[in-house]
Amino acid sequence: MAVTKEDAWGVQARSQTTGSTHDENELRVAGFWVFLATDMILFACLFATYIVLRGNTDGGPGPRQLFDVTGFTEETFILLTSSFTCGLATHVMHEGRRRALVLWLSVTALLGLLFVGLEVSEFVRDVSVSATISRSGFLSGFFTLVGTHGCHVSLGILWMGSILFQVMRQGITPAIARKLTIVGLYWHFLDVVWVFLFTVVYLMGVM
Amino acid sequence: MNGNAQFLVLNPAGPVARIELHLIVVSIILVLIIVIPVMLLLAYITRRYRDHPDNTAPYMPEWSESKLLEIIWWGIPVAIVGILGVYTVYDTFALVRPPMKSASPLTVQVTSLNWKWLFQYPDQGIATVNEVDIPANRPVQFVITANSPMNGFWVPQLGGQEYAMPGMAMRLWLEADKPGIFYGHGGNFTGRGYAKMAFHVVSRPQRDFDRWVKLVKQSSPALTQSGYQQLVNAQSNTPTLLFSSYPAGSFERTIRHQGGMYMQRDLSIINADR
Amino acid sequence: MLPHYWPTLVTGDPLIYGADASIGLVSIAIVFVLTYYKKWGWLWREWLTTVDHKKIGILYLIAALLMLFRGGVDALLMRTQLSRPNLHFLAADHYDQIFTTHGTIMILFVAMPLIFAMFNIVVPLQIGARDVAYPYLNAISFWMFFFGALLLNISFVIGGSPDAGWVSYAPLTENQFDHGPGENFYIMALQITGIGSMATGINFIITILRMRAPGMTLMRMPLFTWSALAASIVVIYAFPALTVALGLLLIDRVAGAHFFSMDHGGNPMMYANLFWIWGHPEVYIVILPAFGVLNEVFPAFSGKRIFGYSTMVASFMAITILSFLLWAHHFFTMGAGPGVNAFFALASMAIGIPTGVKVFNWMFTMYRGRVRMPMPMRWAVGFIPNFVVGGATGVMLATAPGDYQYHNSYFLIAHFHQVLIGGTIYGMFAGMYFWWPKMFGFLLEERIGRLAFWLWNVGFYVTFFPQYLLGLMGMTRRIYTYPAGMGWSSLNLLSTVGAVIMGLGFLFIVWNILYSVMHRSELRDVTGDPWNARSLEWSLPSPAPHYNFAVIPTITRRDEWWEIKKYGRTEDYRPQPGEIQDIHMPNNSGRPFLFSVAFFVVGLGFVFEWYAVVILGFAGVLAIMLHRSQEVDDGHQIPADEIRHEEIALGRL
Amino acid sequence: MSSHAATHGGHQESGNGHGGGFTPVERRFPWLHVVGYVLSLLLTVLAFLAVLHHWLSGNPLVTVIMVLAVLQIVVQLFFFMHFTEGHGPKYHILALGFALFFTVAFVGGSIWIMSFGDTQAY
Ligand code: HEA
Ligand code: HEA
Ligand code: CUA
Ligand SMILES: [Cu+2]
Repeated sequence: MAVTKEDAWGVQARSQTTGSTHDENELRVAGFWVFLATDMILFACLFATYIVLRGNTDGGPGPRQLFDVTGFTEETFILLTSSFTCGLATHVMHEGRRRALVLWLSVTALLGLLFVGLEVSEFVRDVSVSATISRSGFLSGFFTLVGTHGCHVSLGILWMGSILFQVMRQGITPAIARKLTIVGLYWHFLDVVWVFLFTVVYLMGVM
Repeated sequence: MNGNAQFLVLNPAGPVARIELHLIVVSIILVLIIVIPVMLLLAYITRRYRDHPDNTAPYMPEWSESKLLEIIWWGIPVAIVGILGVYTVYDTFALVRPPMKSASPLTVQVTSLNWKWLFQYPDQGIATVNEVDIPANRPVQFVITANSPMNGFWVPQLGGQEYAMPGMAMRLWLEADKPGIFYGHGGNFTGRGYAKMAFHVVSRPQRDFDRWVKLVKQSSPALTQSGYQQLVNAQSNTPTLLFSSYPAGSFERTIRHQGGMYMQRDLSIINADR
Repeated sequence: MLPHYWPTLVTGDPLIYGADASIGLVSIAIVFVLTYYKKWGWLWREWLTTVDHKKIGILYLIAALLMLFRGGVDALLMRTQLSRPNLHFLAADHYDQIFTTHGTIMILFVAMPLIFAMFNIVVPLQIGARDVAYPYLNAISFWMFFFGALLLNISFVIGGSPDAGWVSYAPLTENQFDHGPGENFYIMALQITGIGSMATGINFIITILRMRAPGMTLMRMPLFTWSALAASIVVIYAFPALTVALGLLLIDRVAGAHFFSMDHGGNPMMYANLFWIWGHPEVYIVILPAFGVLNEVFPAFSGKRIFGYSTMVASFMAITILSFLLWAHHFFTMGAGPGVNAFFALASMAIGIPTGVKVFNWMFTMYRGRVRMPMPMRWAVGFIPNFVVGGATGVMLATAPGDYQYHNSYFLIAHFHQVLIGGTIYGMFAGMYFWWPKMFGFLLEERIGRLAFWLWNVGFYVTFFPQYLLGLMGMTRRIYTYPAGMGWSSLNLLSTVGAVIMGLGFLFIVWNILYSVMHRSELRDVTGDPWNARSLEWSLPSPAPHYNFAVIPTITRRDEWWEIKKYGRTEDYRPQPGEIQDIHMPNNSGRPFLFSVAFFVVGLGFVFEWYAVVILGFAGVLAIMLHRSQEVDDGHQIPADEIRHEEIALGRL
Repeated sequence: MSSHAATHGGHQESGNGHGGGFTPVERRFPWLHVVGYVLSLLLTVLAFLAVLHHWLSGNPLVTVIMVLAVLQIVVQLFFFMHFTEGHGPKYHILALGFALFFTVAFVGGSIWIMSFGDTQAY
């Protein structure tokens, strides 16, 4: 069955490739972007709820009484810086510098930990003045919105820890490069969410 | 509620329900303009183009585009939706205003309780349960809330429903333009006793209504604060009850307590009624 | 320590004992059969650990049909109770539980798995891929769905079912009014399935965008695949809203927060708002794939191209986007103001325009074609009048002031059954009959199928047309009984009769399947293309080999396979021995199953508020994730020789 | 700051997920990241100052700090997440675009609905 190369049906020209042409790593990163889109909607709904409930303090403490400007300023700069060091980690990863990678990744995770620590201490302080999640609609919205972000950050720290472990054991393999790229996207995304948190929750709370 | 009035929605007894019925009829006609031709066309096509050997109908397996046809079936629905949209928007805005401007309206405060309806007449000072009496030919401003899960206040022959929500004061304008007894029911599920949350609207000429108010004031018991609490807490259905008075401010307090204090609009509606 | 609602675990209700006993008996029977025939290993290797999209699709289909039975039994119980006024067949509590589980199961555990079944079975084959983008994640999706469904289904026997409607509106579902475990079951079951659905959405978006065979541009893609893309897009942007709505409700219930409570600054209306941000798109999630099936069935059985391919694509995308902008039409009566109502009313009507385009395009696909009427086409043609009337009543509901009169009445019930059954279920049945040979290698028998179709169709109209009238008579939904003298009795009886006819129809479908399984040798599909259809999956043998395509084809136009046949090139289209190379396939894994079991444990923990169990479950989840992350799994290669042998055995080389 | 490729050698490959086929690139100073970091700090400081020093108030202030927040997204996306780079079709831009649109629709819509016609005088 002679088929010419120009055959419109492409019978001859058909691809010799198998299913794995689509680079597995590339696919995963693409999927992760889509996941980030869903996470964005999740936060959108939490933001909507917070905004709707913001004024409903039921006679309890409101944003002005509760929010501590130095506290959230520190949290903000720490997280912005960690986003930067995370970027540096990806950068040195591309240069194949394993030790620098371990360094920057650790710095990022530590900054993350510091952030979570500050947030936890903020929550503890709130609760100690009986501003608990069950005090009012406003506080339910506040703790859940900020707490969900905090949980995301904590998960990111665990995740980075796991990758750090793998880098130390296996070096920079393509799979690990992919995992780093993904966790980097996640981390920057959380930074974006935080920017909106401090704008909508904190800044608008104290303005 | 005699035999011929069984299609309650189709037998309006007031201007609001009539506006709604008008829109319903308009919408039925407009969608039928599409639905009927679609049905006929479907029957025709599946018959005419059946696959049997001696079918002489044209067979054009590659024919799959026609600008003209596509313009037609984007165009006709656009036109229909356009027309229906104009009616809809017009009526949506019309129904938030009182149905009749001249007569001074009566205000009735409605509270959904588990599982009965409490009606309070701020100007008359009386209260009723599961029956609400109104004067015919006079707009009635129902101000609706709930001291229970979210419900709906629905009197099909007078007009469509409005939710009864905790912490909200919702305004619903209705009017009966003839005397009669109209069926009403909760419009949104509130739990075990919901099925039996029916009530009646009794519409009478103004003079009879005034006489009825007087009668209730003279011969019915008062609804005390503890009686009110009992009604709220009972978690049961109740027969029709009439009260010569009710604890002042109970309606406003309920709303405020449940979140009305955060709604500018609720506060203004409540205050306007005072 | 016993939970505070311990008494509800041992209710004395005969219905519950009956359900207990039958579930117990069925489980024992299954265990016995598996053990007797030594099938445990087979079950684990072939099904519980599979990552093959075709098998996962079949699992979804089986689960959906079982759940349709469960939801249908609920429906028949409700219809029995409503057949006469003042009946005492079911008490109010039971009726409330039953309509809640009916609605929840039908939407989330019937309609959703049906569409996911079709995605899985069809999409990779249609676009010339070996599997989905993330086969492992795909298995997780299925098992999350499965254990979510299981969680909801066991609620009836342990602890009591949810009883606040499939929408589960606050504050009725707050502890203040409803503190049993029922609502927790609802929340956790939906959260767990929701995670699976979101993963499926991501999976198919990437599969469709990135895994197409060379040459298959977006505008050459079969329309079912387009519908899967559209529905997946709706899934990923809609489901997070459900996650949030249910998550906050759970926090209210277990942590005493005040999101949707009546006091302390909660706002119950916000629950309705969040729920419908998901809930409205959800109904389009389940209808879009049904449109997609019809887009394959009509051209195949009319022997003609689909009419207006590009407008079909445009209308899919228009519906996708518009579906997010109408959610408030579910609460016109909440009084959010005339501006809000007018906007959402107009948007709701507008969605009828792109939908109408589809209907007309289908009809003009048949026009000047040659219409054959085997089972798939029968369901597809039955779809049109049914869905058009359902859609038209939808447009009537969308006129906000009209809706003040229809809202929560039986008029609404009739509307949505018409679009859900006449739309989604009919569409999915069409798909099931259509692709059955591709799944199993044999066709479903026609005669019984036709009977089943007519029973459904007649039963459908007899059940639901009276309900439009009941709505106009003022009958509200979710009432377990009604007084005589409202004029509702005879129409309700008629509706019940219709439901029984539909039930018979369902039994005939079951019989149809069993009969066809028993007579599968006569019904065998040897050609791989029993319908003379158009897209790529029909170029493969039935059932498709586990690697799908021995050689990935290159696509040059729409309806590739049809054109190949038209020009008599089918021989050339078969794989040539020299072209066959090793094929890389993903490995099976037991982890998705175990992962979902761990989530099930989390769910149970939350249901009964046993936090030790919750922590245990999460620990399991985390452990499995860590285990996975340390694994270097590159899948396995199928050697070219093995593939050559297999293709020879299939008669293709 | 010219193009990313100029400052980062081959490494834009990874931004959009071409993590595979890993080969180290030559060392460069991470200009892009430093600039991104400085910009993000700047935007944050501006927002803080605008609020804490009461440069504006009410709606204008809200508008300004929201605009600053949106600029922050842009910084993160382009300087850190390498949003527009990489081979292949850029479906992720579409995905995020939709997410942004629906975010605005859901938040805006919810606020509108939940204000219950507060501003509607009737
Ligand atoms: C598969 C599911 C599905 C589908 C496809 C639809 C489709 C539509 N639905 Fe439906 N709907 C539900 C499932 C569905 N619905 C459910 C489950 C509920 C209730 C939930 C609950 O409360 O429990 C509901 C409730 C519901 C309501 C709320 C009513 C209320 O609670 O009071 C409204 C109001 O606008 C509505 C409108 C519409 C519209 C306008 C469409 C449109 O998409 C229809 C478009 C189709 C057509 C119009 C037909 C074909 C078109 C033509 C032939 C051409 C042009 C025609 C015209 C211009 C008229 N639906
Ligand atoms: C895809 C979705 C779907 C499907 C397929 C159905 C199918 C059916 N539904 Fe359902 N329904 C909903 C979705 C669906 N429903 C939703 C979302 C609600 C709202 C819930 C709520 O208010 O929260 C609802 C509510 C609802 C009500 C309103 C209840 C109320 O408000 O009080 C009614 C009443 O008639 C009803 C009837 C039916 C009937 C008769 C069928 C028939 O099609 C069923 C056909 C029957 C079978 C398939 C069963 C076959 C089984 C047998 C024959 C076995 C017999 C054996 C024994 C009895 C042991 N449904
Ligand atoms: Cu560019 Cu890092
Ligand atoms: Cu809807």
